[in-house]
Amino acid sequence: MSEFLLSVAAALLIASGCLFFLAGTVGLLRLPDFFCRLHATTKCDAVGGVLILLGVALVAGADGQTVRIVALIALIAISSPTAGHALARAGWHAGHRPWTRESGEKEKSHEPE
Amino acid sequence: MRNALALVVVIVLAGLMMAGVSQLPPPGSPDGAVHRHVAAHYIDGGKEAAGAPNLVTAVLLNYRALDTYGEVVVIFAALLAVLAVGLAGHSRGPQRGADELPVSPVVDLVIRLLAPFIALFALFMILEGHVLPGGGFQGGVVLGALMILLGLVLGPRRLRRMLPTPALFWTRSVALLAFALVAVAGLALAGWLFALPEQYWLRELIIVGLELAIGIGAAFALVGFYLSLEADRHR
Amino acid sequence: MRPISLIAGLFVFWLVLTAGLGGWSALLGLFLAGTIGLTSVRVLARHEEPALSAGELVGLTLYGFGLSALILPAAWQVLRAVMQRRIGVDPIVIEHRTALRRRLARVALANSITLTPGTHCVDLDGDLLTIHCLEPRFAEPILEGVLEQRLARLLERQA
Amino acid sequence: MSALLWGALLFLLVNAFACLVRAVVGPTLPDRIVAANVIGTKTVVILVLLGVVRDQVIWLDVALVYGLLSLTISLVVGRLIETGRLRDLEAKS
Amino acid sequence: MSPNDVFDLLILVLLITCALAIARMKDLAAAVILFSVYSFALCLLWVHRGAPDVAMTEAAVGAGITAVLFFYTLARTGRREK
Repeated sequence: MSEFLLSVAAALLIASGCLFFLAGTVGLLRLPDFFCRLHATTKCDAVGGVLILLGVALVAGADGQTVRIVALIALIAISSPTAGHALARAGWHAGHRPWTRESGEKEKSHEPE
Repeated sequence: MRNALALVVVIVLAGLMMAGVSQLPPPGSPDGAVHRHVAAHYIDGGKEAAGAPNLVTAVLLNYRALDTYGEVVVIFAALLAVLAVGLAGHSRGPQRGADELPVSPVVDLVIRLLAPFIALFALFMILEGHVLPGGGFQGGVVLGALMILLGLVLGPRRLRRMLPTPALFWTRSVALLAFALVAVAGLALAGWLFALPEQYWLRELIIVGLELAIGIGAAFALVGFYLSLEADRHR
Repeated sequence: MRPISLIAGLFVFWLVLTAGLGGWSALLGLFLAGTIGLTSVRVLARHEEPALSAGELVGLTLYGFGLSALILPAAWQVLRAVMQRRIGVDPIVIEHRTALRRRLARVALANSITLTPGTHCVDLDGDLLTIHCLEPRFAEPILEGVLEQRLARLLERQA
Repeated sequence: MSALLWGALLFLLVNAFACLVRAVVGPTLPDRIVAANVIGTKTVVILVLLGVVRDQVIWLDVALVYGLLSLTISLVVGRLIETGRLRDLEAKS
Repeated sequence: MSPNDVFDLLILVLLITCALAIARMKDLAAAVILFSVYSFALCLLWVHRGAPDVAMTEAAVGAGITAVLFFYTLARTGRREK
C-alpha cells in the first residue's frame, strides 16, 4: 500500500515537473525579449528540475542513488538562479535594455503593414 | 547549385547513418558482434592484465597505454603551440585594467561556496577512476574548469601568483615524464612497455599514480591555455 | 564556512560519492577533505565577515523549503500567463535598497528574488538591487520586504 | 513506473529540441546562451532518468559533471560579455 | 518502436539539426554555443549506448572546456567569420 502511494506521489511530482519544463520552453520561444525569457527559463528549470529529481529519488533504489540525486538537487537549486543572474547582469551591462509595452507598440507601428 | 549538392550528400549520409544505427543490436546485448571477438578477450583477461576493476581504465592504461600517452603528449604540444602564438600575438579589444566592472557578488559567493566541493569531486574522479567511471583525464578537465572559475573570482593576476609559470611548466613536464617512466620501468622489469608488477598494492599505487599524472597534467595544461589567453590584458 | 564544518561537509560528500568502497577509501577521503578544506579556507574565505555556521546552513535549507511553498503557487500563475493565446506581459525595472548587511544574506536574497516568479534579479551592487519584473504587481512583495525579514531573522540575529 | 519515466524522458527530449530553435534563431548572444543553458539542465534531468530506468547508479556521476560544466559555461560567458570583451553584435546601444 | 528506438531517433535528428546549424552560422560565438549543445546531445547518445566513460569525456571536453576556451579565444580575436 505504501509502495503504491509512493509511486503515485512520484508520478505526480514527475508530471508536474514536466509541466514546468514545458512552460519554460514555451516561455523561451514566445516571450518578447531576453530578460522576459530568462524569467521563464530560470524558474521553470529550477522548479521543474527539482520536482522531477525529487520524484525520481522517491522511486530510485536506496543504494547510493538517492543520496547522489539529493546532491544533484542541491546543485540545480544553487546553480540555476546563479546562472540566470549572471546572464541577466551580462545582458544589462552589455547595453541591452528591457522590452517594455510602449517600445513594443512603437516597434509594431513602425513596421510596414 | 553546390549547396543543393551538399544537401543531397548530407541527406544521403544521414540516411545511411540512421539505417546503420537501426541495425545495431540493442545496447548492452551480449550477442552483439562487438562483444564476441576481441572484447571477450579483454573482458576475460583485462582484469588480470591491468589490475583495474573498471575495464575502460584497464584498456586505456594497459592495452592502449601508448595511445593514451600519445594523447597526453598531443595536449602538451598544443599548449606549447598556444604559448608560442600567445606570446607573439597582441590583444585586440578594449584594454581595461583595475577599473573593470567587478564580478557580481552572487557569482563570487556561489563559486567560493562550491569550489571546495568541485575540487573534491575532481580528485574523486581522478583517484577512484579505476573503480568507477571517470578517470584521470576527465577529473583533470573538471579541475581545470574549477581553476578557470577561480580565475574569474580571484582575478587572473592572483591565480598567476598562486600558480607561477615555472611551477606550472615543471608540474606538467614531471607529469608527462612520470608517465614515460612507468612505461620504461615496465620494459626494463618485465620486458614490455607499461607492464605492471605482480604485487597488488604496488600495481594499485602505479595505476593511481598514472591517473594522477594524467589528471594534473591535463588540468595544468588547461590552466596554461587560460592564463596565456588572459595574459596580455594585464601586462 | 568555518574549517571544521567545511571539512565535515566535504567528508560527507566524499562518502556519498564513494558509497560502499570500503575503509581505505574513507581514510583517503578524510585526508583529502582536510587538505582541501584548510586550503580553501586560506585561499577563498573573506576574513572580514562572520563565517557561515552549521546552524545557519540548516536554517538556510529550511528557508529553501519555505521558499518553495511560496514559489509553487506563484509559478502556476506565471505558467498560465505564458500559455495564454496573447502574452500580456508589461515588464518594468525597479531598484530596491536592501537593509541586509551580510554579503551572504544579500546573495541569498538575490537568488530568492530570482526564483520567485515574476521577478528576476539583474544586478546586485552593494546594497542596491536592480530587479526586472514581468508585471508591476510582482514588484510589491519585494518592496514590502517579506523575504528580507525572514533572511534577517535567520542570518542577522545578533544585530 | 518505467513507462512513466520513459515518457518524461522523451517529453524532455522533444522540449530540448524546441529550445534548440531559440539557440539557432537568436537574435542576441545572451538569448542563445540561455537556450543552451536550458538544454543543459534538461540533459542533466534526462541523464538521471536514464540512469534510474536502466538502474545504473554510476551514470549519475556523468550528470554531476554535466551540471558543473554547464554552470561554468554560463558564468564564464556572462563575465566575458559583461566586461565588454565579447561584444554583442546585435546589442542596441 | 520501443522507447529506445524513439530516443535514438530523436537524438540523431537533434544532432543533425545542430550540425547543419553550426555549418550555416556566420556568427562564431553562436556556432560555439551550438557546438556545446551538440556535445550535450552526443553525450546523451553515448550514455544511452552504455559508454559512461566516453560520455563523461564528451561532457567534460566537448561541452565544457572547449566552449570556454573557444570563448576566450573569440574575445581576443573577433566574432565574425571572414
